[in-house]
This record gives sequence, structure tokens and C-alpha cells, in this order.
Amino acid sequence: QAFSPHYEVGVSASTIKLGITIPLTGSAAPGYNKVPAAMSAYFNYVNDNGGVNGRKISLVVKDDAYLPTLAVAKTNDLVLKDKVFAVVGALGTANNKAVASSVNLGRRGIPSLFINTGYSGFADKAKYPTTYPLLPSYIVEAKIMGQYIKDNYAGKKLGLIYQDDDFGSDAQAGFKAAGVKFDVSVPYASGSQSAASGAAWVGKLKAAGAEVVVVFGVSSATGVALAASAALSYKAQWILGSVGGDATTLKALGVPAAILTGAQGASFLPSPGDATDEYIKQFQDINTKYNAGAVFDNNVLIAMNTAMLTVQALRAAGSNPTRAGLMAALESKGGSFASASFSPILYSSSSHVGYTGYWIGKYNSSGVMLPDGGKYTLYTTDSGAGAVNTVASKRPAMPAKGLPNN
Amino acid sequence: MHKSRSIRLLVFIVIALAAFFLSNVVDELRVFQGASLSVYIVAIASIVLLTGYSGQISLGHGALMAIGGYSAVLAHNHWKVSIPISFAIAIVSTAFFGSILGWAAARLKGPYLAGTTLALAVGLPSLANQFSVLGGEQGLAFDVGAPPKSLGSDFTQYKWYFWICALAALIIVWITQNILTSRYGRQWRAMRSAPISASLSGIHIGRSKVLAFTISSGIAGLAGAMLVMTLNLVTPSAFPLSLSFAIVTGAVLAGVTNLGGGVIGALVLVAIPDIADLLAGKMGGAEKISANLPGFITSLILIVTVLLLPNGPKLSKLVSHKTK
Amino acid sequence: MRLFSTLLIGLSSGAIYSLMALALVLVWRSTRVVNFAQAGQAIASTYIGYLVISRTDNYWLALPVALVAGALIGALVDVALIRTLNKRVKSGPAAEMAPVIVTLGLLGLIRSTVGMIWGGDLKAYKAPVTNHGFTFGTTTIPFSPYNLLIVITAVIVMAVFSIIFQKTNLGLSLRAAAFQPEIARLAGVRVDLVRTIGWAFAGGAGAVAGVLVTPSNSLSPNSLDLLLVLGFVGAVIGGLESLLGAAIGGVVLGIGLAFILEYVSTSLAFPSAFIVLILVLLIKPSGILGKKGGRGA
Amino acid sequence: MSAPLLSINGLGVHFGGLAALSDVDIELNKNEVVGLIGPNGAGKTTLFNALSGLVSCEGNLELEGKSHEWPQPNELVDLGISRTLQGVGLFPDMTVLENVMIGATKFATGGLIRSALGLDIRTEKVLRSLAMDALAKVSCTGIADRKVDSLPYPTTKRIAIARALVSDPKILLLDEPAGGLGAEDIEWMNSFIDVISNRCSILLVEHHMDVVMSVCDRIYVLNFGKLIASGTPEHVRNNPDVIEAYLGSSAGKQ
Amino acid sequence: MSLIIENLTVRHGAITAIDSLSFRVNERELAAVIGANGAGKTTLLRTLSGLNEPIGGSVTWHGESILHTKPEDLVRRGILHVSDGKTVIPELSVKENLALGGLWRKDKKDVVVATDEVIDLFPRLGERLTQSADTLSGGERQMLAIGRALISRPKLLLLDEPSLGLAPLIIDQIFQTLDSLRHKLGLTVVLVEQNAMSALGIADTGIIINLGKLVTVGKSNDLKSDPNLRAAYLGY
Ligand SMILES: Nc1ncnc2c1ncn2[C@@H]1O[C@H](COP(=O)(O)OP(=O)(O)OP(=O)(O)O)[C@@H](O)[C@H]1O
Ligand SMILES: Nc1ncnc2c1ncn2[C@@H]1O[C@H](COP(=O)(O)OP(=O)(O)OP(=O)(O)O)[C@@H](O)[C@H]1O
Ligand SMILES: [Mg+2]
Ligand SMILES: [Mg+2]
Repeated sequence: QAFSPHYEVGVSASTIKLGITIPLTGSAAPGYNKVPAAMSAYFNYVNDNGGVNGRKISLVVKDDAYLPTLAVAKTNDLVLKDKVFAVVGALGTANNKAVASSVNLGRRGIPSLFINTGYSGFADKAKYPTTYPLLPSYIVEAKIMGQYIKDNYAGKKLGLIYQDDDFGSDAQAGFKAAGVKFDVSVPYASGSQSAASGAAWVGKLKAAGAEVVVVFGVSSATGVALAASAALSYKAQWILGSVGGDATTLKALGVPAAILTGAQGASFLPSPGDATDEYIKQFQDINTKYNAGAVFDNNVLIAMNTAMLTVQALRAAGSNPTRAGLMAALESKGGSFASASFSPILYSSSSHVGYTGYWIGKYNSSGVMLPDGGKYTLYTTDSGAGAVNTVASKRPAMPAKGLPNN
Repeated sequence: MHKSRSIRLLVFIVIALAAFFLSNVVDELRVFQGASLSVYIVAIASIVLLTGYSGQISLGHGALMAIGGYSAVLAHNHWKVSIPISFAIAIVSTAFFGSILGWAAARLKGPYLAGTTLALAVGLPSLANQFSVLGGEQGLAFDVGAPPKSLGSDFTQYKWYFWICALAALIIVWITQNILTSRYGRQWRAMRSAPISASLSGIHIGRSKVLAFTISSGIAGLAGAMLVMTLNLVTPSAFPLSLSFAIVTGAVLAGVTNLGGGVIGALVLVAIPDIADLLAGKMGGAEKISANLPGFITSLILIVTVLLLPNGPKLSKLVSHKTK
Repeated sequence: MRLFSTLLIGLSSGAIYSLMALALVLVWRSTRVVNFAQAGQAIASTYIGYLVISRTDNYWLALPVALVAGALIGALVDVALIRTLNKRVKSGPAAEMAPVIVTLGLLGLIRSTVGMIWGGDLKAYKAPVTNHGFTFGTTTIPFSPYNLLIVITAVIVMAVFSIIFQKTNLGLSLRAAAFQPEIARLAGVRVDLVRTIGWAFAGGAGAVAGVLVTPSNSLSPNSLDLLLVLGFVGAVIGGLESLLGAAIGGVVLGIGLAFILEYVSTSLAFPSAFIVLILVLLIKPSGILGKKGGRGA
Repeated sequence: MSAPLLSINGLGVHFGGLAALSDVDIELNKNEVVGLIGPNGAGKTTLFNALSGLVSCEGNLELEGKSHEWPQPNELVDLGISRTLQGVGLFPDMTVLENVMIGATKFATGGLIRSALGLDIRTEKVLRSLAMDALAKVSCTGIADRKVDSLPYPTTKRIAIARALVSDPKILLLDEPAGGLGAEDIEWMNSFIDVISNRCSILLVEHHMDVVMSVCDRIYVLNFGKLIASGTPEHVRNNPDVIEAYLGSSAGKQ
Repeated sequence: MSLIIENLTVRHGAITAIDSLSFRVNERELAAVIGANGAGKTTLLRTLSGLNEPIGGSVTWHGESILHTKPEDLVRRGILHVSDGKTVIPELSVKENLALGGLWRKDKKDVVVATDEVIDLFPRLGERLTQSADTLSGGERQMLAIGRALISRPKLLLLDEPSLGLAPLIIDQIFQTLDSLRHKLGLTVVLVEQNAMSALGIADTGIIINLGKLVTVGKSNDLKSDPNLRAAYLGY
């Protein structure tokens, strides 16, 4: 009999199978449901250009409806039935927590790459040995925003709208660390946002005379707040968190362009509307050819960026990739991976901190967020007590045609 | 009567042995599904008792499961009690809450009760965000630990969950079956079908209803504790409205009045997503189609099943006659 | 002022809950089914309305089209599903629960169908009148012409259907068919037809609710879910038997929520629906305008 | 003379503005069969309802000479009172035996925990044998395991009586036991009432005059919520007010 | 012109409730169907009014088949069924229950007249017009059911144990009314009764059935005096 090499689970001579759980249906689906297709689009682009060491990548997509129970069941499916090599880009804090511990990713040595949540705890390698968060934590984001507010809006009355769960409490922790105190804080229960609650929030902000308002919530909450302020003739300097700041989604939520113009936001990726950026241009190109030209928004951008990182990780894992090898490669070489973000990835043998930096910009009248002064200035910090630093934005140049060659 | 009771006990023991044997031969995915199955069986039993027997409708048992889940986790994490004790605490505290709720519910009829419990299902889990001790949206970890070494090194975590869940389910279903076939079950059925006659026979309707609500809540609490054990985590989003709906659906698929059918209802609940995924996978199609096809198929199966077998599977009738 | 504006916020959201509550009560009164698929039917009709708006940019054309579509969908649901169900389950606990499950299943079916046709992304269209609050001098109040439109519509729907139910032969037939179909048949009521009409009415009302709500809400296969729950809670608060009750219940819920959000905590949105409901029902177990049961023996 | 088993004084029941009963006095002695007749809507069922706590009322209730609060429905059996309903009021999806066992609830012992653990065999046995005894009285032991909704109407009436009797009442309230029965079954009911009147006293509402006239020791006649006559069957039958309000000219024929 | 029933067979699952039953009732005739409990009387009426589907046989009314027709359509052809037991709509008021009887009728003026006639016949109903039917006494409900059927101006009236729960005086009154309507309006009546004697007392024809089969049919006076029948089926 012919010699048959031993491959890791999910890897064959010609393919590498990856999996993702994400809400495709249900109330959390809008926006996120575009992620898998965009990832697959990028993978297909790579596959058409030779794949990863000759292997084609396939992505098994499971709908978790944003429920931890389903996320666990579906990840079990991915691991036990579909036998994927690794999970990539899974969404949500509670979901990823439940999956990590119930599916026992750590003990089984199953990598969960570039999970899509800003909960700072996932960076703890001891607790989540195989989980690799990508986004800067919410604490980091809030600290950076806080620093920005202190630098630019000293003496103004400040307001904060935040989601009343750990997404919001991370934000509060960050603002506290940055030494920012809000004159008025409006918490809201996740999923309860409606036109009426928007009016109530704006009422409170108005009553407190807030001049600068930070919205640290999901898109629908941000949309509700902005729409209500338009309807109630309330004017403030809005600063939108990255989670709820996608202009395309806000527009779909009925936010008038007028109110978005001049609002500020934070992002770790360039603006999806910034066609001068080489990554954006390349991704838009792929999106047109491989994703039937889906509207190119932040979700598509994050998805493609994640996919690009994934390809680099797989390449870095060598010609006969193993799960352990993949993780070792991430921890040793992750920092050098090319990605659209201006902030480097900090994975190391001791930490799973991913991106750490944000730039702050302003939405123009067509809803594109552009950096202050036309130049990306990156603020970086950590999830602890570290200071906020300003660094000149620098990132690895995009590999030719957006095809990793590491 | 006497004989049938001991036979029932025997049957349960045989089922237990069979289940444990089975857990050693099937793959791990099935073992995990077995644990989910046990959770559903217990949850459905609580609805069968409440709706099928005492005639009260609840669309909010997911909320009661949440109470059970949180109680078990808090007890386990703070007092370091063992799993059985934390489960018992889940049962007791949920039953306590249920008795208060039941007191209010006893005054309400059909759709009013449905509406109230529905509001509970929507309102209660999100309360967890209000108290930091409950861990907010990301919840609290619930780690029951690795299986005892004595079970061997290849005894997986899921098998451990399955054994705990299956044992808990068997015990509680046995107890529930005893209650349902006892005079309590009889009184509830009487009260459901002809309340005036029942009260003229000496049954205190209000108290009877509250009792049913209390017991049902306790059972739901256990289901909640089991659920969060398999998740390793308790979080509000583990108890969505769809969970409440799912267990009611399971009960209806079981014919509502019958525990034996509950097993079938639970099986359907566990199997439907798989079947739907399978069918959807076969059909393929554009992305928006493939994303929605499983949901479509699931709903379709549900509707067709209820239309074809509105009183549950015939098979379950056989079972119930035999156990009587 | 704070009190007043809270009241207005409550009223404007309450009016929306009222519309959904009215649709639910319409089906309940004409068929004794709590129709969880209502949100689905409304969503489907709203998408059809959206289709019209995106083609013609004419809201006032979309509304009647959606209304008709909603009515047709309602009628179809009855003919295709509920009739069969009624034939197959007649009594016992299953009879009470089966419609709940079937309509829930239908909700899922419609949602996924809508998802398959229009995708899961958010859609939006503009309100026909501005949702910029009325302005007096320099103050803008949290009540806009658009809110007014919703209130007026809710009042019209309620009035029209109250008159139909209470004053017309069709209304009497509807009620008779709902309560005791067999006896109604023996009295000459064309039960099947009348019930279908009831479903069509409710479907139309639900469609109007959907089309009206969406501008402040955006449109996705799930965008009316919360409204369904709150509408149902509003209907229960009002006492399911009465359309006026549904309208009042919706507004009571809206105002109750607004006050809790304003004076207690903005993050208590969901529990407060339960709190308002329990408060009302403990005082009146059959809702604000519900009737007490008759004699037992 | 010993105090009557049951004595009601000045009973009044109002529904809104309607006086369904006003100032009604009724007595029932040991081993007596007392008829309660009157036109439709006279208030007969309402009187039963008042006595069984199903409607609120005014007036005094004495049991064996002792004044007593108006009972709640579920307290009735404990007071030694059983009642059948104007319809049949059985539990349709339960078996005959289970139906009757429900009536014996007051004899059940042992709590929920015992039942939950399957240790309630003793009390089940007791209830079952009581129920079988009661079924034997109405000659229905053979159908103990049948579901009641599959039984012919007259049989269901017997089961209803068995369910009332199983609690061993001192007072039995029968609401139209002969309604809807054929001649043969009416005859059976006739003699059955005779037989059980040795064990308990009976208050009987009935429109079948031959039944009423043949089994009753005394009769009260209600009209528009008021007592218009009372006395022996003979006396009542010939009372012109009763003929005018209730019996009609064909009374003689019956 | 008459009601002709031929070889009618109706089953409830395994039970044959009506077994090749044949008889006819002429126009304006009052026919009493007599039989013990479970004889199939109710099933017969339910089949005639379209509530039950037969498995065989034929029924014609005025020469046209009335089988496999919906009850609500038969009502429009003048066939009214007052079923036994719960035959009013408890959730509606007395007035609304009565109104149902005239809903479908074109001649609204006559509906008013008929309603007044019914209230004359049962003054008790007139006193209870706004009360919900749920709160009526057993006998009052029976009056309401019969009253509603009369408002529909029936041509063929199917009455299932109308005397059930009614006071003797009212029974007399109803029977007299039936008799007079028959002559005045040409009403045909099929009356199911346990109380054989009073039913045969007003009936032209008696139809005796047992276990779903016809025992005999004949002039009621003949039946009444037949000693064999008296012992076996009439119970007096
Ligand atoms: N809840 C109620 N509201 C209003 N009226 C009521 C109510 N309950 C009963 N009634 C009226 O009280 C009167 C007495 O009713 P009851 O049932 O006692 O009569 P009954 O003597 O038993 O008559 P029947 O022989 O017809 O059964 C009736 O006229 C009835 O309409
Ligand atoms: N829905 C049903 N399902 C099954 N069997 C039935 C049903 N209805 C009637 N039966 C059976 O059919 C036979 C005839 O019943 P039916 O009610 O027609 O008799 P009836 O002469 O009207 O009796 P009664 O005098 O008691 O009203 C009986 O044996 C009865 O048990
Ligand atoms: Mg009565
Ligand atoms: Mg009959």
C-alpha cells in the first residue's frame, strides 16, 4: 500500500477545514450575517490563487442565533462531526466563554482564532489557552476615548450611553482608568432599545446639558440615540464606539445623514469607505468578484481582515499544519502578520492580547469616517493601568494582490 | 397498583443501565446530545405536570430554568457545595419562587396566564444584568470539574455530564411519574377538566394550582441547573424566549399529558436542528437561502407534526396505558 | 415638564403597542387563538409595503397595499392551517396548546421565508410625516406628527373594529363563531367564512401596525418580535376581550414603561413590562376591561 | 325533637339588581327526602350554589343545630354534604374509578413526599376500595376502568351519584338527577333514592313530577326566588298557586 | 313534499349509531322519535342538520338531498336544529343569542315580529335580554335555544329533548306552540323525546328506534295503545 502521511484533524492533502459560529438568523443577525460570506470570499480568492501550501481552505458556517446554548451545540458539531481544524472568527463574549469551557477547547487543544469580541478576559492565556482574541478590548477603547476627550473637550459637560452589561461595564472601567467622569450616564438593557427609549435617553442628556456624548452600545442603540436627538433638536458632539459605529448600518437604521456628519468615532481598522487605503481597495476588489458585491461595510472589512490573518497563520504553521503548530506560529510570528489594522498584534507565548490601538476620526457628509487632520494617529494602551500612548501609525505593507506570502 | 409501582422502578433502573451502556458505545457528539436530551426531558416533564395535568399554561418556564441555573451556580461557587446539593438547591429555590408566582398565576386563566408567563420569560433573565453577583451578560462560570479519576482516563467530560444529567433526569422523571399517577395527579386532572366538580369533591382549587406550579417550577429549576452544567456557564442569554417556547413545543409534541411522550418530544427537539441542517445542506443555494433554510425546515416540521399528531404520538399512548 | 415629556414618550410608544395589541385581540375575539404568527404576518406585509416604497417612493400607496397583503396572508393562514388544526384537535389540553405551537411555528416559517427572499440585512424607509417633535418656541417635545399619525391610526382601527364587533351582524357572527362554532353553525352563521374574515381583519391591522412602526425601528425578519411580546402584554393588560381594552392596555404599558425608565432605571426595560402586567392583573385578573366569568354550575 | 340536620334561614341571593332568592327558609331532617321544585329560573340551582359556596349570599346556616359560616365549595364534603350538578359534571377524560376516587379525596392520607416516592400504596388502596363500594351501590363496578366520555348518558348520571356518595355524606344535594333519563332509568333512580335515603338525607331538585311526588317526604316550592308553598307532596300537588305557577293543568296526568 | 330518510347509516368510530334507518315525515306533520338512551336519536338529528356525516343512505327534504351539506346552508333552507344540552352561546347576551336566529334572514321586518312572538311565548327571556346567556338557569337556556330557532322561521324543526330541564307548565306551553305553528306556518317537526307519553300526545306520527334500528313507525295514537310497545319502549 501507498504511504499515506498523517494529517491533523481537519487537514487533508488538498484541504484545510475551518469552522465558524455566528448569528445568521435572529435579532443579532443583521450585520454579522455578512461575516461568513465575506470570509469565504477571501478564502476563495486565496484558493483560486494557489491556496495555502497547495491546500484549499473551506469554511463550515454554523448559525448560533447569538445563543450560548446553540453556540456550544454548534461548535460541538464543528469539532465532533465536521471535524474542523480550527474555529475562526466566532462572535460574542458569552458564546465564546461557554464554548471555550464547555467544548473544552483548551484541553482538547482546539484553536479558536481571532474571536470577535472585545472582552478583555480572553487575553488570559492561562484561562483560555487556545482562544485568540483579535479586537482591542473594550477597556482599551474606552481608555483611548477617555484620553481623547480629556485632551480635546476639557471642561465640557459629558454624557455616556452604554449597554448595561459587561460590554458597558468594561467601558466604564476604561473611562475610569482614563480619569473621565461623566455628568450623566444612561444605561440601557441590551435589546430594549426603541424609538421611545431613544427619546428618554435624549431627555436625560438634555436635562443634564451634556455637550459631548459617548455612545458605547450596539448599532441599533446608537441609531436610536442619534435618530432621537435629530427628532428632538438636540445637538451635541457625538462620539461613537467602534461596535455601534458602522455608518452603513446606521444609515440602514434610519439615522439622518445630517446628524452623523461631524460625529466622531474610534476604529482599529481604516474606514471601509476610505478607498485610498491599499487594503481597503484590495478587499473591495475581492468583495466585488467573490462576494457578489455585497455592500462593503465594517463587517465585511473585519471578516476579510480576519480571513487574511487566518491565511497567514496557516502558512506560518508550515506545510503539514498541526493545531499545536498553528498556535505556536501565532504566538511567535503573529506580530508580523500583515493586516489592515494600524495596530500590531501582540500575541506571545505568555499573552493573547491582539490589537491594542485605535485611531479617532470624524464622519464626513457621506458617512465615511476620516482621521482627524487627514492622518491616522494611533493611540495604544492596555487593559490595565497602563498609559495611553500616541504612536505614528505603521503597519506591514500589504502583500502583493493581498495574497499573503509569509 | 403495588406491582405496577415496583415494575416502574425496575423499568427505570433498566433504562438507566441501558443509557449508561449506550454512552460507552456512541460517539462524543451523541453523548453530548444525550445530556441535552436529558435536560429537555426534565424541562418537558415540568410542562406536562403543569399544563397537561393542572391545566395551567406557561410560556415562561425558561425564566424558571434561569432561576434554577443561577441558584445552582451561586450555591456551587459560593458555598462550594457538591453537584447533587447544588441541584437540590436549584430545585428548592425555584420551587419557592414558583410558589409565589403560582399564587399570582392561580388567579389567571388561559391566555392571561400565557401572557404573564411570557412577560416573565422576557423580563426575568435580563434582571441578571442588574446584579453584579450574577455576573452580567457574560455570566458566571459553572465548573463541576473533571470526572472522578476512578472512572478511568478515557472517561470524557461530556460522558460525565451525560451521566449526571441522565441520572438526575431518571430520578426526577420517576418521581414525577409517581406524583402524576398518585392522587395529586388525579386531582389536577379533575381540576383541569371540571373545576367546579373538583372543588365540590373537596379539592381546594387555588391550593392545588399553586402546588402544581411549585412542583413544576422545582422541576424546571433542575432542568436549568442541568442546562448550565452542560454549558459550563450561566448567562441570561442562555434562557431566551425561544427556550421557553421550545419546551412547550416539546410537551405538545408529546401530547402534553404524558411523560413517556416527553422523551419523544425531547428527542424531536434535539434531532430537529440536525435534520434541518442535513436537509438544508442537501439543498444548498444562495447564502440568504442556506442561512434561513434550517429555520424554515424546523418550523415546517413542527407545524406538520402538530397538525398530523395533535395529541402526541400514538406510541406514547401505549406507554401510558402500560404504566397505569 | 419631565413628567409631561415622560407621559408623551409613553403615549407615543404605547400607541404602537396598542396597534399590535389590537391585531392580537382581533384574532383572539374572532377565533380564540392567541396568534403568535401575528408578528410574522405583519413582517411579511411590511416587506411588501417596503417593496412598494422602494419602487414608487410612495408611502401612501404602500400602506393600503400592505394592508391588503396582510389581510390576504391572514386569510391564507386561516384557510391553510388553522382550519385543519381546528378539525384535528377539538378538546383537551392539546387543544389549548396546539394553536400556540402552530402559530409559533408559523412565525418561524414566515420569518425564514422573508429572510430567504429579502435577506437578513436591515432595511429602512422614511416615515410619511416628519418624526421631528412638535416645537413650541425653543422647546421640542418628544411627540411628533409621526407619533400623532400612529395614535390616530390606532384610534381609527379601534373604533372601526369596535363598531364592527359590537354593532354589526358580521361582528355578532364573528363572536358567535369564535365562542361556539358548532352552535353558531346551527344558527346559520357561515363559520368558516366568518373566521377567515376575522383572520383577514387582524392580518390587515397587523400590517398597518408593521408599516407604521418600521420607520422608527428599521426592518429585518425579526424586527417586530419585541413588538409582538409587548403587544401581547398590552392586550393582556387591557383584557383580551375588548378592543378598547387593547388600546388602553398598550398605552398603559407604554406609559408604565416610560415612567419606570425615567424614574427608576433605564436598564429595567424588560422586567418592567412584567412588573406593569403583574400589577394590573393582581388587581384585575382578567385585565382592565376584561369580563369576569359567568356562573359555574 | 332533635335539631334538623340542615336549616337555612332568611337566605337571599342577588345578582346585580335581580333577587334570585329572597328570604328563603328551608329545613332538612335526618333521613328525610325533601323536594325543591319551581319554575325555570325560580332559584333552585341558585339555592344549591349558595349552600355550596359558589355564589355569595346572605342569611343563616345551621348544621345540626349549630350556626355555621357559609362554606367554601371545597369545604362541603368535610361538612358531610355532597352535591351533584345540573349537568353531569364528571371528569370526561378520566376513568369511572378515578372519577369516583376523586370524590373520596377527604379520606386520603399521607403527603406529597410519600406519593412522590411511590409510598402511597396504602392510601391508594383505601380510596380505590371506597370507590368500588360506591360503584357497587349504583351497580357500575363492571365499568370501573372505562373512560367516562365513552359511556351512555344514564350511566354517567349514576357515576355522578356514586362520586357524591363515596364521601359518605350526611346530606346529599341532587340537582335534576332524572333529567334526560328514559323511563327505565327514572324508575331505577326512583328506587335508588329510596334506598339511600336510609343512609343520608336528600335535598332534591327535579322537574319530573312523578319522581318528586313518589320519593319526597316534603316539598318546597320556589317561584321568583320566594317560597310559595311547602308541605307533603299531596298538599303541594293540590295547591292552586303551585298549579298556576308551575305544574299547569296537565299536572294531574303526570 | 316531505322528509324522506332511506337506509341512513351513521357511525361513530366502531359504533353504528344509526343502522339503515328509513322513514318519512310529511309536511306539517309532527313526528316523535322515541327510543331509550343511546338509541341514536341525537345522532339522527345531528345527521339531518349536517353536523354528522353519514356513511350511507339518503335523506331528501322537498325532493332535494340534504346530506353532505353544511349546517349553515341547511338553516337557510329552513332546517333548524335545537340540539340537546349546550345549545346557546354562553358568552353572548340573551338578545344577541336571539339575534343570531335572524341574522341571515332577508325579511328583517319579520325578524322583529318573530322576536316579539318569541318573547311573548317566553316572557322570562324578555326580562333577561341584556344578561349574558351564561348566567341563565338550565330551563331558561332551553327556552332561549328554542326561541332562537323559532326566530329563523323554520320549515323543518329538529328538536332534541326540548322538555329536558323544563318545568311541566313550560313543556305544555312549548308543545302547544309547536302544534299551533304547525298549523299556522306549515311547520314540520321532528321531535326527539324520552318522555314518550307526552311526545306521542301531540305527535301525528311516532317513530320508535332501538340501537339505531327502526322498531316501528305509525300513527301515534296506534302506538300509544299498543301494549307490546308500551312495555318494551314507551315505559308506562
Ligand atoms: N350570575 C347571574 N347573574 C344574573 N342572573 C343570574 C345569575 N345566575 C343566575 N341568575 C338568574 O337567577 C335565576 C335563578 O336561576 P337558577 O339557576 O337558580 O334557576 P333554577 O330554579 O335552577 O331553574 P332551572 O329549573 O331552569 O334550572 C335565573 O333567572 C337566572 O337567570
Ligand atoms: N361523538 C361520539 N363518539 C362516539 N360514540 C358516540 C358519539 N356520540 C354518540 N355515540 C354513541 O352512539 C350511540 C347513539 O348515541 P345518541 O347520542 O345518538 O343516542 P340518543 O338516542 O340521543 O341517546 P340519549 O337519549 O342518551 O340522548 C350511543 O351508543 C353513543 O354512545
Ligand atoms: Mg337549575
Ligand atoms: Mg340524545
